[in-house]
Amino acid sequence: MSVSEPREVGAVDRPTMKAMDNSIIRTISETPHKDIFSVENVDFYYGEKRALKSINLAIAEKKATAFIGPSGCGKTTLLRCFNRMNDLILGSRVTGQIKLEGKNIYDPDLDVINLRRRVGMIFQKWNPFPKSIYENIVYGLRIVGINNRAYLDEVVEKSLRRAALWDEVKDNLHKSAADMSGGQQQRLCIARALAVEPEVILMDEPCSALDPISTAKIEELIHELKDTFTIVIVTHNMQQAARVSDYTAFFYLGELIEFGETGKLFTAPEKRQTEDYITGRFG
Amino acid sequence: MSVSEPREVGAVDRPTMKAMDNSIIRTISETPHKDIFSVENVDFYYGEKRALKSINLAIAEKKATAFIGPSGCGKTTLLRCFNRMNDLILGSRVTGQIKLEGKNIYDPDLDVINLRRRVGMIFQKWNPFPKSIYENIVYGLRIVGINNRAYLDEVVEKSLRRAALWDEVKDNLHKSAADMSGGQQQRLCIARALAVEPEVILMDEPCSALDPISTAKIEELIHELKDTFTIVIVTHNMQQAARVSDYTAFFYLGELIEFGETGKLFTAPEKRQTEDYITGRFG
Amino acid sequence: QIVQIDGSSTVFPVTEAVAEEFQKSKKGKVKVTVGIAGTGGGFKKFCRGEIDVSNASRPILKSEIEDCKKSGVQFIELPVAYDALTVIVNPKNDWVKSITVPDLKKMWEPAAQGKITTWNQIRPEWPNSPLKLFGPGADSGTFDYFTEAIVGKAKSSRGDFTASEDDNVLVQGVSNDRNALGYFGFAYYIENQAKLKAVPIETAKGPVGPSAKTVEDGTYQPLARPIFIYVSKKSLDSKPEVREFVDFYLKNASKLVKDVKYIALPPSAYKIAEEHVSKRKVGTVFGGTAEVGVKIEDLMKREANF
Amino acid sequence: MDKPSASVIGKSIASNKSRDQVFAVIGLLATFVGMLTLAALLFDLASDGLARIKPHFFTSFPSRFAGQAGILSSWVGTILVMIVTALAAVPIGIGAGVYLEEYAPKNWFTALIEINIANLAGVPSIVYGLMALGLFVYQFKFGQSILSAGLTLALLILPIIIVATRESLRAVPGSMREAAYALGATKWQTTSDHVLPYSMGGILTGVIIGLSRAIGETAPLITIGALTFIAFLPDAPVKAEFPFISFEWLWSPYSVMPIQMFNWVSRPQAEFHLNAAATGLILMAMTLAMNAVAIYFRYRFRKRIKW
Amino acid sequence: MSKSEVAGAFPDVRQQIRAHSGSVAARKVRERIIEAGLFLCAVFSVAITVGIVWVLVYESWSFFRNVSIFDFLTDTQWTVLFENPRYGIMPLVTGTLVTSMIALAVALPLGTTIAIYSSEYANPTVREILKPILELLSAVPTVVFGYFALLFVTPMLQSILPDLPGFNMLSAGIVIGIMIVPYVSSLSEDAMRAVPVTIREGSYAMGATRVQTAVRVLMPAAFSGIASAYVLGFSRAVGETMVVALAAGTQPNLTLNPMEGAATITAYIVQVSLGDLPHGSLAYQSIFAAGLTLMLMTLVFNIGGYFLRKRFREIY
Ligand SMILES: Nc1ncnc2c1ncn2[C@@H]1O[C@H](COP(=O)(O)OP(=O)(O)OP(=O)(O)O)[C@@H](O)[C@H]1O
Ligand SMILES: Nc1ncnc2c1ncn2[C@@H]1O[C@H](COP(=O)(O)OP(=O)(O)OP(=O)(O)O)[C@@H](O)[C@H]1O
Ligand SMILES: [Mg+2]
Ligand SMILES: [Mg+2]
Repeated sequence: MSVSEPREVGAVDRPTMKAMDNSIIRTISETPHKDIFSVENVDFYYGEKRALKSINLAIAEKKATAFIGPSGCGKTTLLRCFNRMNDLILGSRVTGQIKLEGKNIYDPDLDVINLRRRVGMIFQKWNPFPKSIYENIVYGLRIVGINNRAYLDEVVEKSLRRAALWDEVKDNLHKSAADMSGGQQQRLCIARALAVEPEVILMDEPCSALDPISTAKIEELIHELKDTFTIVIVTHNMQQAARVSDYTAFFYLGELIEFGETGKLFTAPEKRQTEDYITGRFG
Repeated sequence: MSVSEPREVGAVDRPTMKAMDNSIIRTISETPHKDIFSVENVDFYYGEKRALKSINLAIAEKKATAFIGPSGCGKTTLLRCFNRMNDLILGSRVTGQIKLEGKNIYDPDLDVINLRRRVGMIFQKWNPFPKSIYENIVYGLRIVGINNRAYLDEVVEKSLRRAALWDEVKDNLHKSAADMSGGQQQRLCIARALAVEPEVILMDEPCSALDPISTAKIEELIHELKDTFTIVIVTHNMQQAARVSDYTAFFYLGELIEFGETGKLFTAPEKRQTEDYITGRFG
Repeated sequence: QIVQIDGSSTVFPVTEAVAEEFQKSKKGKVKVTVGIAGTGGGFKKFCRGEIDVSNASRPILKSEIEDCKKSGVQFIELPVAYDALTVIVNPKNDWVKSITVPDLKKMWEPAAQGKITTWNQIRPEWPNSPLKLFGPGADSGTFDYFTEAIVGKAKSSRGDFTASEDDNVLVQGVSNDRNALGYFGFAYYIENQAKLKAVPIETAKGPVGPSAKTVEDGTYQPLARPIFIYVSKKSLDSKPEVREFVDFYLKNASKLVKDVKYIALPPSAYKIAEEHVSKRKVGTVFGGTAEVGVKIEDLMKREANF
Repeated sequence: MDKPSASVIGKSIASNKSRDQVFAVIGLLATFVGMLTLAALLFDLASDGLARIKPHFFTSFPSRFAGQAGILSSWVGTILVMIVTALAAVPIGIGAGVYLEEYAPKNWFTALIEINIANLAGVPSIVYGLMALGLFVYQFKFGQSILSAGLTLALLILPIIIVATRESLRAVPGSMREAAYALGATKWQTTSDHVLPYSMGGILTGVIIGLSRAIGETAPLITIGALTFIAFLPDAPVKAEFPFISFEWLWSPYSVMPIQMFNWVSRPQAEFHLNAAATGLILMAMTLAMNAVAIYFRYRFRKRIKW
Repeated sequence: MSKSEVAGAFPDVRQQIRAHSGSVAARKVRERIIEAGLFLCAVFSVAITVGIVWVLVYESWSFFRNVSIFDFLTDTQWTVLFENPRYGIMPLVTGTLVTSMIALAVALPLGTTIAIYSSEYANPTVREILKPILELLSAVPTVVFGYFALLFVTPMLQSILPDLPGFNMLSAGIVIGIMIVPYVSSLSEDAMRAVPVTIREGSYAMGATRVQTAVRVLMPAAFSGIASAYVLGFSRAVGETMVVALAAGTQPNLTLNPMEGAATITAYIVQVSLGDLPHGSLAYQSIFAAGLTLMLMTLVFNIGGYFLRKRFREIY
């Protein structure tokens, strides 16, 4: 398999993190950009199984960061740490710190609801509510008590347009989300996450069920969103990673192998494993 | 989005079906290849909604046929007709005929169990059973009364190897399938479908959650399988369609727009819509 | 204005009939409620002072008297009707013409358990067919009375008979089995005469079958027993409606008891009872233990001298 | 190890198929056994009791004459008692189920509670009566009232509702919870907006079965003082004068239909048995009516929710 | 879709949300209150347990001061109400076990079959009608069931088994079994239908038949719910009173032969508590000892059920 050349991304002067000595905690101050999240020495366990091994990285604000790596390497696991979604998994455990604007999100006094409102998520396996399309999208607003119909209508339309779904469903907003095709459901979930305009959006393979056109639109969306949102995206599509992200992290078997500015990582990876992976020589 | 050149597929002399006059039923005998499935004038309704409109096409035996088209165009719907999976959807209705080796599979006297054994399926939204990995794979064998442990072990290993999952799970065959990553679950579902060696395998975006390496392996697998199996694959990845399939069908809004030999369809599509779609100029 | 009554389900039909008529005569100004918590349950509530009247199918027992004493509840004991425990067999049973108390004892005493299993063990002329016994459950007053009367000691009975709480079930059992013998309240026999045959008890004066007449004249012995209501003195004193109800009860009992197929006491008995009420004669004539074979006559005498 | 031959598999499939067919017949038969029993029971009751079901049967109080006797006090009592029962058992049962399944930490203590609740379902109803007698009637001084009765039956069916609630909540896929949490929903919002609605079908089944059980109970109510003869009705819940609503009826003495029925069956006169049959028939009709709302909503929920 | 369309005059959702969100403290308080309310509901059910155990233990205590536990457990006769009382609980225990086992032997296969049938075979309309109708079975007053057993089932059985006595555990057990069918069928069916449809589809796509899908995929996936249905059914069977009292007789009988009559613990309890015995007597207290025994018996089963459920539960 060949991977096409990554498109040049805005050259940001940001030191590539080294994976091999990731026991050394790099401070955020090293970077000229503001980091919104910093992951410090994070280990994650599903029961006995250690799914993440001393991860250290930082997510830059209003940039897109891509997580890549072979299936099962821990991308989803790490992503779900950012909004503490993993709290829901019985028997799981996280050590180390993940700081959102300097504050450890695993602090007992941190308000996890607030965290999740600020950090939205699109799941790998799309999960619309068995409600109408409309209710799916406005849910995030309803729960804070916004019930103004006109306003909600506006948000629904805007969100669906952003997710490139509006034209397909505009006449059927009140039909059940379960009666949609896979790709439509996935876009609905994107729209649902966008509707509340979180500060950070975690996207776990948001385009896996999308056709090239929808994919292109979502990628375009990501570009636009970067003005106001921070994006973390897991993708298996190297071109996509290259196209949309400013930074890329490559994971392998639960370890962060390499992390750096996307252009650099794709053109001149420092690690042999990274190079092998992105060129498809791997495994 | 740019679509790379499709790889040359074995040039098969097969007339391209015309979408616009698909009210004319083409007979299978026109083609030099044996067709295993022939779809004749099929309409599909979800309640009132007509999701497929007079579809006519044929699936060649021991070839791979790809279904492409924008999200929501009816690919999954048609795919699910081949093994009558849509029977399970309440209020749905199919008209027209789908013939498996000349016999209409919607005939009341057709045995749907047998049909489904002959026509395996990998679902768009991966759906492992909440059982162990091992039990997931041997399920199709157990239900026909095969319980010989040694034989099952053999099948499990072989299927997992084919699905490029063996190395990752070989030590954990008895852990729950729910405790796997998305990509692993998807490959498990591939392995599960392969384990019973159906004659036709319907794959609904089998690689959507897979990294490039796994994807490459699955594509390789498809190539191998073509010696003995017929494959129908839905994919959003044009390169993939081009790489693995012998024939490609392009759908749009429930209609079959163009159907033909893959090389031709990708290089010289007859319809403007097709061309727009595969070159990403669409929408 | 409520008269609260609870207790035995055996007495219930009588009290219900009275309550019904009483309410009618009062045009609904006084309310009467009747429950069926069982004689034991009735006395429990009665002795806690929760109800005004307790229906009882047996005399109050020592422990219950104690309870009443503890909470200061004084009671007036009023026999209101007679019930004739009736020994019955299947109509197809053509060998039993009458039966003696010793015969019954032989069948029912504890020693019979597992040993007396055929009819001819009772009397050789009876057939060698299995003897199937039916009777009320061991928690019932009827059982206590029957055992006392026949075996000589309350609760002293063989255990291997078919027992049921519901006399209709016994009716079913006996009417379906040619070899069956059972006993239960008179009313159940009266209502099911087509399906059952009552067995006369042999006495000095020859065989006597159960009937209103034989009970009244005291010849049906020893299986006739009185049933009672117990009235709280405090309620009588403080609640005029209770007083009225009891008076009404005793005045109309004769007729109403017959309505519900129980056996009425002679009119004089109700007179004596009325006297007891007006004189507030508290206590029991039974001394807190069960007694059998108390003929109406004896009972009246006792009551009169009380 | 050789691959099983196609013919072996073919045979196996054929036998599976016939098993499938056979099961279709067995399933139908099983369903018929249930339905037939019900039909037999209904027919039996109807053949005895149908003739008794006349307007005056509903408007008369008990009487010593079977022909004049009616079930006025008991059907009113049954309705009022069931109102109390439903109002107490349904919210508490669902609440407890939600707490135990969604909120409580999963440890040995909750395990203990879980086992205990299932265990409560097996406690003979009369024991509830004995406990309620001490608790409601004497301790709380509710007396021998509709309130005591309703609460007693509520206790009795609580385990059924709790267990059904827990199991239905458990069946909601975790991904639904995750989706809600990820949008910043609180635990209660997630539960009330998603988990509960999606599991309502099963919860309502618990409610239906529980209430059906409660409506037919006799023994515990007799223990706590239900009456058999009562020729007046509880206070009306609505009044002509201010404040229009009255809760006096809660403290009223009462009878309920199963007790009336129980009493009539054990009477010697056959005519009373007919009354009992009629009462049984009406009781079942009432159960169906009482459950109709729940059945309707369950139907709606079950139809709507799919994932 | 143009860029302006996406980024255009979009109502400031973040601001709106912030404006509406209210204080975190208030929200937390609200959540706390709700949690506390729910907690109280749960505590309530625990309190009932405590209450019941207390009632049983307290009264049994006086009973066991007069009767040795050893006799209670080993004596083979229960003649508490007779002249020379013997206090061996075993006959009541066997009566309870036999009738409940027969009931389960009827209800579990029947109920499960109906559940599978209506979940996988019956068409949706039939299913939705069937369900409430069958549930009506649990609303039939138990007295009616009792007479049904005695007057209908027993004679019917007698025509097959001529030696069957009029009171027998077999017919009582069968009728209880039918009575608890809706517990098993309705709750199991709910559990099976709650399994996500994708999993069901997975099985059908493998060429599984409907029974196979139900038995091999749905039932394991819904195991927790089905096991709970069974446990509830069992508990109900064990706790049932009227049917056994009417149809199995009230005579304690140490036997495992279903063709004989026998008393169960519940039949004994109801009989005594509504009977003519003076309350507070030893015989009266014996019902609490019997009740406690029953509670411990079900406890053993329920603990078993709990661990089974825990062991076999499948998560999707
Ligand atoms: N269960 C259903 N009920 C009603 N309409 C449905 C249902 N499933 C799909 N549809 C509609 O049918 C059309 C075709 O759906 P289908 O799933 O076949 O699309 P698809 O080509 O597979 O799309 P995708 O690439 O997004 O998976 C869509 O418009 C969809 O909204
Ligand atoms: N719930 C779970 N319990 C136990 N192990 C889990 C669980 N979820 C994931 N794992 C394991 O943790 C590892 C990392 O999983 P994760 O889902 O993070 O992978 P991923 O990088 O997202 O892979 P994919 O690309 O396939 O989605 C995998 O080996 C997986 O088997
Ligand atoms: Mg993942
Ligand atoms: Mg699809």
